[in-house]
Amino acid sequence: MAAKTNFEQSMKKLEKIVQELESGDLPLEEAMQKFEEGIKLSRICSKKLDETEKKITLLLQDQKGNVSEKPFISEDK
Amino acid sequence: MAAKTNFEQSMKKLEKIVQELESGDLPLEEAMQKFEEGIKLSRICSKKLDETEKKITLLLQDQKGNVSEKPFISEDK
Amino acid sequence: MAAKTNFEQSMKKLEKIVQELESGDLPLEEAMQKFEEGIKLSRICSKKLDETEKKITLLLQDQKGNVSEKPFISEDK
Amino acid sequence: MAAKTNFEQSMKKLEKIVQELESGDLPLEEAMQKFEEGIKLSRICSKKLDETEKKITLLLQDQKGNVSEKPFISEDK
Amino acid sequence: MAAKTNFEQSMKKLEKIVQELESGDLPLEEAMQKFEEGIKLSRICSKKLDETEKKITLLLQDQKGNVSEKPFISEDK
Amino acid sequence: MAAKTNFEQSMKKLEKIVQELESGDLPLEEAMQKFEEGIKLSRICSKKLDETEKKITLLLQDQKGNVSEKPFISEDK
Amino acid sequence: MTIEKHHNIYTVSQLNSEIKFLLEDSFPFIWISGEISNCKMPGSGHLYFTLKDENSQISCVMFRGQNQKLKFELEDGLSITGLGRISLYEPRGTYQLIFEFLEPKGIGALQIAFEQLKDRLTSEGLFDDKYKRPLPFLPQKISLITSPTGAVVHDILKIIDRRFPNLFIEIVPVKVQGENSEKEIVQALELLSTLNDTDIIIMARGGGSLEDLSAFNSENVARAVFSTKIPVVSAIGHETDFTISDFVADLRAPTPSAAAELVVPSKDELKRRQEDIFSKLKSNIWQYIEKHRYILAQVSKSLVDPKRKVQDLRLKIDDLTNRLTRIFLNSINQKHEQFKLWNDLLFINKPLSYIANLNEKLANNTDKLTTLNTIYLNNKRSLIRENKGRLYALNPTAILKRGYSITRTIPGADIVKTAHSVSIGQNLEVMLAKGLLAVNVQKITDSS
Repeated sequence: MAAKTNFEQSMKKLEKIVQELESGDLPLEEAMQKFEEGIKLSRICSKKLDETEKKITLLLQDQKGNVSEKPFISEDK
Repeated sequence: MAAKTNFEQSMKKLEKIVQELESGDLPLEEAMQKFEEGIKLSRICSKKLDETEKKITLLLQDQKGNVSEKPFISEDK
Repeated sequence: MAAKTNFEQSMKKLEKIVQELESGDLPLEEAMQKFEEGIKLSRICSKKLDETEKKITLLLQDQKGNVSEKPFISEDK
Repeated sequence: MAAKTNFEQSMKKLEKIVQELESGDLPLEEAMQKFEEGIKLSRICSKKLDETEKKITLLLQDQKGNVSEKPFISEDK
Repeated sequence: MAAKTNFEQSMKKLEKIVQELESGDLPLEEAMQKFEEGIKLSRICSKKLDETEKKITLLLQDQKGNVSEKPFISEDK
Repeated sequence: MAAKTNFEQSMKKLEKIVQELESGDLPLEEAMQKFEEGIKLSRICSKKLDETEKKITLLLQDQKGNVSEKPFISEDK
Repeated sequence: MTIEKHHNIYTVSQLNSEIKFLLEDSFPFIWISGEISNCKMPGSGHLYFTLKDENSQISCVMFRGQNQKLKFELEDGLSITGLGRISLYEPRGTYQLIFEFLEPKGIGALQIAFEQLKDRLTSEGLFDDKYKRPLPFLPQKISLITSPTGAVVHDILKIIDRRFPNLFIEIVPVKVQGENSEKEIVQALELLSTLNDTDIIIMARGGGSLEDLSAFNSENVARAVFSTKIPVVSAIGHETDFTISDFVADLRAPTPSAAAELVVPSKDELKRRQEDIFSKLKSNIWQYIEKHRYILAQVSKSLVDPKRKVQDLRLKIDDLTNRLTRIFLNSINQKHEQFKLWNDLLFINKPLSYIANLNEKLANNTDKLTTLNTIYLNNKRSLIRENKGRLYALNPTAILKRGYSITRTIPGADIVKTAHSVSIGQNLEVMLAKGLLAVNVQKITDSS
């Protein structure tokens, strides 16, 4: 699954692809391939971030039983 | 069970996690893992304190025959 | 016998526990244990104070050495 | 399939044909043949570009969940 | 078929016939034959040119029918 | 048939007859005969030319698809 | 005094030293009575005076530690009895009495007996601190050896009741003076010791003379107190009254009331103390919990939630994606432009111009061809026409116009040159200048 892909590795790959596209005049097919892979990586990374954010929200929600954006600050003030 | 975990050890771990997260250098997955563990530890500690408090209340109730909800904190301030 | 439990010793122990708890440096479990012990000691002390019934007797011994007890009636009452 | 043909090679061939046609020295049949080949190449290139554009649109559409006609160019200006 | 005849050769032959007819006093039958051949060649060449023109038109028509003139360029301007 | 008669030979014969008649030494019958033959030859040649012209007209007509009485001279002037 | 007659020559120091030894060894403690004179108390707080009788006097001192315990004021002329020891002050060769105890004179033999017993028991160790038993902090049963009547028992009970109402008090009634009192007290002590079910014994009696207190100064009572297994508090007389029992008891109370106070703690105080400590215990445990909750909250608060990181990464991804798309689209556009250029050029260079040229050339040739054809045919035709004209000009029948005619046979068309070459009835044709005649031979005339 997408979740299994290491996020940092995907980001690195994406960056590398962008650099490759930026640096050189790649043939159309190769450029297309790179672009496709880049978009996919971008989507994977985005998805991963979505999941992570969701998880964070759930975790914070779990703890309080209800959603709280700043969970601890409010308690002792 | 959560109760089996030593409170102090959990606190130590939590503190360590906080420091690690504060350093900010962790890869996303690791940071997430740490955060999750931190939340769990925080919850465990909180629960442990809750349990302890309950126990205290019960102990005090036993003695007095009636509940006394944290009567003294406010008294000596 | 109740007399075996020394009120003073219990109080001493209790005082020591209170001091230890005051420092706040005990691990939670130990603190809880101490507290429980404190509760017990406190209860023992309290009990100790109310244990004995009020009674005033006269201890008499006749010529033959027979010992007898009879209530003491205060003369001025 | 047309997709198998390398776009750049097709472009090169097309360029060469155009130059040959420009020189005007070709016999009719050859000129005709070249022109026909040029048309084919043009069609291949065009198709390839169309496919690429379609693919881009799909890729970008996929990512956003809705079609965006000017997806990135306009965004960062 | 007519298409098989090399156009340039036909043109050459036609020219030669014209020259022969111009230069000399040929007997009627021979002149007639030459003339006839000339007409035929003229017709073949004309036909060939017509066909070629038609073909070009068709090719162009085809090409226009599916080439899109300015797909992306216009978008970001 | 008359067509078989070589046009050029007929023309020669006709010329010869004309020359013989011009010499004036021929008896009437012979003269009459020559004359008549001359007439015939003249007719044959004329016919031949007519036929030829007709044929050409047909050829040109074939090419154009319609009859043109004065096909070439008038057309390109 | 006789020692000076010996041969031994002493130094003054040696002598004084030996005298000091002799004196102090011989009179370790003596009871002495006499009249006070020349009494002084310098700044040191030690009391200096002279003790004299009718014939003699001796220098005396009572050090501050001891004289503070005096229950009366020393003054010149006062007769006292005291306990002291002889001490020689070597540097000056003077000796003096160092008093430990002083009291006004007149107690007499009882007092001496008292002191003697006290000395004896002291040397026996009955008063040693090592034998003093600690009192129970909170006795549950108190045995009171006293007279069941009178103010003493009343006071004690009252005080105990006030301090700790729920105590078991057992009164062992005894005579506290006079005949049998000593015996009863001893019996009471022995009984309690035997029963051994009490926490503490108070021997109490009100104040009185030395004689009144004699039971409590008896050796029997002292030994009974000493051998009792239960801690004993003596509360005899007033504060200034000391008895042997006082010395041997585990604790001496100055008065019976004081004994009650000493033996019985205040219940209210204890309760308060217990409650105080209990509430402190509670407050401490809650504080402990609160402290740890606070620490936990602080630490938990510092638990950095990676949302910020996620947002940063989102921005980065957006940036990368934008760059990716922009670059890629640029490159595609470039390729598109390039393609369009070549495509346009291809169209511009389409071979239609060829066709036009070739068409023109073809038309040229074709025109030429047809023109040549026409010329050719016209030539031939005119040639024919010419010949035909010339032929017609030579037509042998031209003479007919001048009136000649030609007769020919039918058929055969043989020219008839002679008449007899024909036969009557033969059909002939006559060619005229214009027209033909068909004739029938009717007559033949031979002109020859």
